[in-house]
Amino acid sequence: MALNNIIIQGLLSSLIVFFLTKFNKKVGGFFTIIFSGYLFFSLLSYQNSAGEIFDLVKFGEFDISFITSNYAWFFSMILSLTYFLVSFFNPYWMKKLINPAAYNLLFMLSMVGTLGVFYAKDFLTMFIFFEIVVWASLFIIPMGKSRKSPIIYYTISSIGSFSMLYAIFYLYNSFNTFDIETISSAVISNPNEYIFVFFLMIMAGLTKLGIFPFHTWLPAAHGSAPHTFSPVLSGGLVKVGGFIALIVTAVIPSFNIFSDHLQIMGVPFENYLIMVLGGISIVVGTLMAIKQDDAKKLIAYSTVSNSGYILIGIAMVDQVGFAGGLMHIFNHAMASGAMFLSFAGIAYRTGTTKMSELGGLIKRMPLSFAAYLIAIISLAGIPPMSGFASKWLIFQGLSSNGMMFLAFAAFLVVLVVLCMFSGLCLLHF
Amino acid sequence: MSQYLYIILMLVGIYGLLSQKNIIKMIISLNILELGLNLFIISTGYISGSNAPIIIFENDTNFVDPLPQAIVLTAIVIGFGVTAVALMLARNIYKKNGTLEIDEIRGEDND
Amino acid sequence: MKRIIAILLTVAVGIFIFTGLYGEDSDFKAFGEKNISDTVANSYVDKNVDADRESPESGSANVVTSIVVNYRSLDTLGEVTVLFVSALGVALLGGFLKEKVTFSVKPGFILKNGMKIISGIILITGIYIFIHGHLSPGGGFPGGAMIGSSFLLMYLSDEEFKTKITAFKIMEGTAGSLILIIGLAGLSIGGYFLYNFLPNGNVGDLISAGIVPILYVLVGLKVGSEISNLLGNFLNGEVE
Amino acid sequence: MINPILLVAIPLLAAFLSIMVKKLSGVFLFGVSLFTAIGSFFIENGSYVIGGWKPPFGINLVVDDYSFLILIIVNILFFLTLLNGMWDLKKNETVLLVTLAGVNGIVMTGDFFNLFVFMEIIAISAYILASSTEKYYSVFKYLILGTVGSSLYLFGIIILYGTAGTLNMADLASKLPEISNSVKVLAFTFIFSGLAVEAKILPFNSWVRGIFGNSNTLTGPMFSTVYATVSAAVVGRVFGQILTIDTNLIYAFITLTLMTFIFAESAAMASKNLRSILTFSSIGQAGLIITMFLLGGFYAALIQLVNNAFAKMVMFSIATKTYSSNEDDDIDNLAGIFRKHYMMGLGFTISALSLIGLPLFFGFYGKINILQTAFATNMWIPAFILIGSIIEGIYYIRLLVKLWNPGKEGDESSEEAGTSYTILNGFTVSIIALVVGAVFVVAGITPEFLVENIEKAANSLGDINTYLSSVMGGI
Repeated sequence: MALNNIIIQGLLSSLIVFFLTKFNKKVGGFFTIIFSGYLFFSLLSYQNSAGEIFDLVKFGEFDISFITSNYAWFFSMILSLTYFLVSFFNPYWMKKLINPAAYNLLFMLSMVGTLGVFYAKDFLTMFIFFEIVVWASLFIIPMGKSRKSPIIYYTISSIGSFSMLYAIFYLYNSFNTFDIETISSAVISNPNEYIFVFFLMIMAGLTKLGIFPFHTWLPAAHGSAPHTFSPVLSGGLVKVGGFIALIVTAVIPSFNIFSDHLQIMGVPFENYLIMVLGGISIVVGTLMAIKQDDAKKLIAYSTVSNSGYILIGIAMVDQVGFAGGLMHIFNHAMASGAMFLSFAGIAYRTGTTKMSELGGLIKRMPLSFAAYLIAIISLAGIPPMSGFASKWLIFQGLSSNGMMFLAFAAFLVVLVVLCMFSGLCLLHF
Repeated sequence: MSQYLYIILMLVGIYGLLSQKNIIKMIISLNILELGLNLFIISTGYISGSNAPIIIFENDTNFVDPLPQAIVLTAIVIGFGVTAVALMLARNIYKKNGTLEIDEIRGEDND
Repeated sequence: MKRIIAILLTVAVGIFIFTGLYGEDSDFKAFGEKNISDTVANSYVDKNVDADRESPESGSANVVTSIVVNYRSLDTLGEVTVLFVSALGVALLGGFLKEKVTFSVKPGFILKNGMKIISGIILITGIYIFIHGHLSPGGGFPGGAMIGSSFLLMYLSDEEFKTKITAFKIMEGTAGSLILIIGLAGLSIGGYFLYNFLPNGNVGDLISAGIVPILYVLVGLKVGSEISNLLGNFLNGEVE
Repeated sequence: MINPILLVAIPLLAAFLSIMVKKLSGVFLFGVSLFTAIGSFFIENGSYVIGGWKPPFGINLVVDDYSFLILIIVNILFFLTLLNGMWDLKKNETVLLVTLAGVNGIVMTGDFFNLFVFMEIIAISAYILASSTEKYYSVFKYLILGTVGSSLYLFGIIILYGTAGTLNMADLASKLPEISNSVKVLAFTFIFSGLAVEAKILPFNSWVRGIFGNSNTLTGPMFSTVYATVSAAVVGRVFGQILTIDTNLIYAFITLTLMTFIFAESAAMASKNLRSILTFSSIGQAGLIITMFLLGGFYAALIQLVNNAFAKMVMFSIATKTYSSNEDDDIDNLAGIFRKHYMMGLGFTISALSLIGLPLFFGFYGKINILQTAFATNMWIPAFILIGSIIEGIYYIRLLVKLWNPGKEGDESSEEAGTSYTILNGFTVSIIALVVGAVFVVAGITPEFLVENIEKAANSLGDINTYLSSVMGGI
């Protein structure tokens, strides 16, 4: 199935599902499952195809086109898997929502939007689909508990996306193209101009990932979003930020562009600065998570700390750490998705996600508690789980470059997560 | 010469608008501004040593520039129309707020 | 405090104007030294704007009237609309007041009887002025203002005097529509809106200059009825 | 192929006739407005002369691609405004006919003084329309500022006449190089300040809050779309094409317009009721459009002009309709009103998102071009524009989230927690909202069909010599 037909079908299906849910709620819910499944399996075929170009539509004098690549395939796999698994919750959750038709429409739009971001050939297409993801997810959050959190979410993410827009047009003004390949080759020639663009572009990644200075929206938005959309928000949409960070640091070879700049422990100072931010957000995320009473806010803060891990992995230029970072993206997507979904189940039955009111749950809902337990262990990085593998790789990368401070910060956090986990268990017995 | 006077007249009108508090005084200073402007327009058309543009003898065409006079004719009547509407507004303001001092008129922006 | 800012601002604007206009490198024509040949008005005066028109192009002795009604006739149309809208506005705004205006000073004997004599004379001179608009100075607007002032005298002299307002409305409406109908006739006959399709005759006598006198009479009637209607609305305060 | 002068003459004739037959004036109004809306499609480009006198001596109406586009937009907007404001006509039919004539005249006129006369016609009829909401002091402030503005404008063109000896736009454009610099700076500043009052630029827009803020279903859409489009189009014509100004004067004007954009957006952030938010947003958008015209980015300016006009048409008609049915437009009391009026809510949301410039909507295409033009001049202007549009995005999203989701801050948004208000007789408004919403979405994805005649208009505004040859060489 050609990529652009998939995107077009996605956009049309979001309209279809809107009218379908208007007609009958259950049928709309099932349609989302079917379509996200179809999307997941049709994307499987793009595993090793790289460089195939599909153009969607001519937008004025620019054209919107896609290009397949293996890192884009990897990210789109994670995203469509998360959407597919989460959409199983949709049919049961329809009657609880105030506006199910709009929910399904925006759900599908954000799914298609993320695909557009990953497979974008030029920065303009990436920005268009990035903004579609932003405003699609924006109108779902107020269907949950709070009316203020979508505004904080939009403010911070628009600061990020508009600085990216500024950078894109700055590049367009100097290189007269939006295309990522030509820009990455053209930028090598004048590195110090690229510093300015690098920091502006990575801003979009940082705001979406919820890194330290921009993390305030994450607990507010994930905590108060409708229960079935929080897993998509924290599992999926945070990874879009990761993807942009990847584009800026790895696809456009930031290491050899900044190779002659000031080196701190063998890493250019720009990347090091990003890693320090990642480290801080790990510590901040975990410390804030401890004192949370609402479970969803607790998981949201753990997302902040884990996206800190991801950022360190991606920004690190060492081969091992980079692999660890990418793997952690997958682990975190699955783990936080599982945690949020288990709490969605709990909220479906009991109506509340406050841990203080959930004492002794293990007897009544053993299965969801088991899933929650496994997810916690994997996130904490305990040996048998995959979380351990990715964290260990990141530690290898960090320690091999001699960045002991960051390694220590990451290790400290593992201890804190352990005691968080023990606190949770006490509650449940 | 007299053109300086007309510009000063306009400046008096502008000063009046900026400083006056009473609505009627503001309308008067608006008229002073327009008076100064109209006189200035006429003065741009003046050519020393020529007379009014009415053709009495066929060949004598040593006239003043007639175009500013045509423009002033229109500008005066526009000033008249605006002042008529302004005075009617002032009357309605007085009827509604009981005062013509703009400080005492309580703010009515989308109350 | 507000006054000081106002003074400063006015002085600043004044200096800005004076240096701009009368500075050394400004070529704004000084008062009186301008010669007419380098302005557009030169061909208005010599009446040779359009070669293929027959000899006395605009035919009217008063060059200003030829500009106002013939060369730049859209300005006058706009002008008449401005007055029409402000008269209408005063009528609409007047609706807010609902009560009749009473004079604090009752009209005295001299005013009452003097009015009977003078207002007739003012009316006649007003009509004379806008009929001879294309010959003597003045024209539609000054003539109309005079008619208005004669009616003002009538209003001031006694309070019960109230002309039938609709009379002015109908005169105003017909005069305005006639102006436009003549304009559209010019469009159909000569191909241009407000085209002077009547013969010009020779400069100086009463029946000359094509549609110019007709238009100016209609303008005078319209302006006269509008101003008196306007004053009527000011005094009586209720909408017709 | 009708003669464009009919677009001015027919409404005037209808106005003069309608004061005699009061009962028929409503029929006159809708008939003539429909005539001009359809007639404006059938005008041919060219320079049409009044009274048969060649341009530098007589007055001419210029219809090139630019004024052709503006005419179509303005007449369609006028007809839509009449449809929305039917209930609030309040005996203003004749004044509206005169406004229609003035609006058509000011777009087409090729003479500076004629532009002043038409500007005055529009201004006076605006004072009368605005006073139908009986907020006389705000109308008085508008009148004072409007008259001062037009007097300064007249002073500017008289200075130019004093030096160049002509009032015709084309003639003056060709004579501009000979005029000395100090006179040019003086005249252009006064002309710009004269036009800035109606175009709502910073030092002269203190009247906008009072007039737009208290507008009813007729004056709200009328001022925010028809008047806004016309005033921006006039600035585009005068400062975009005819009076080419040197760079340091442009930068002076641009600081004014950009400050207008930023201050207006931040003021909108702070305001709490629906109409004043839209008021400040209109001022901000006007500042942005005028900046684009001054920078020479006509294509971006025109797209933003069209986008702003139709988006404001939908938003202001809904806002004033809610005010007229509930006498209160405070956002907190209106929370969740779109749950009751789904179609209106949809149209409002799409217009708001398109105004912010989010993808999948027409506004995004405008924003791309705005950034391209801004980057061509220098690095700071795009930064200001982006900051302004972030602020604009924030208060629009806050507005939309509150109007869609009833319910207090803490608890789930549920059905019955909504507002008690409803919007009465909003059928035409929801139809217009849906049509405009559909156009925005379709144009957002493939903007070709809407944009290529905007492109022709921008090009015709760009090159002055076709304008000169069509006017000077004209009949």
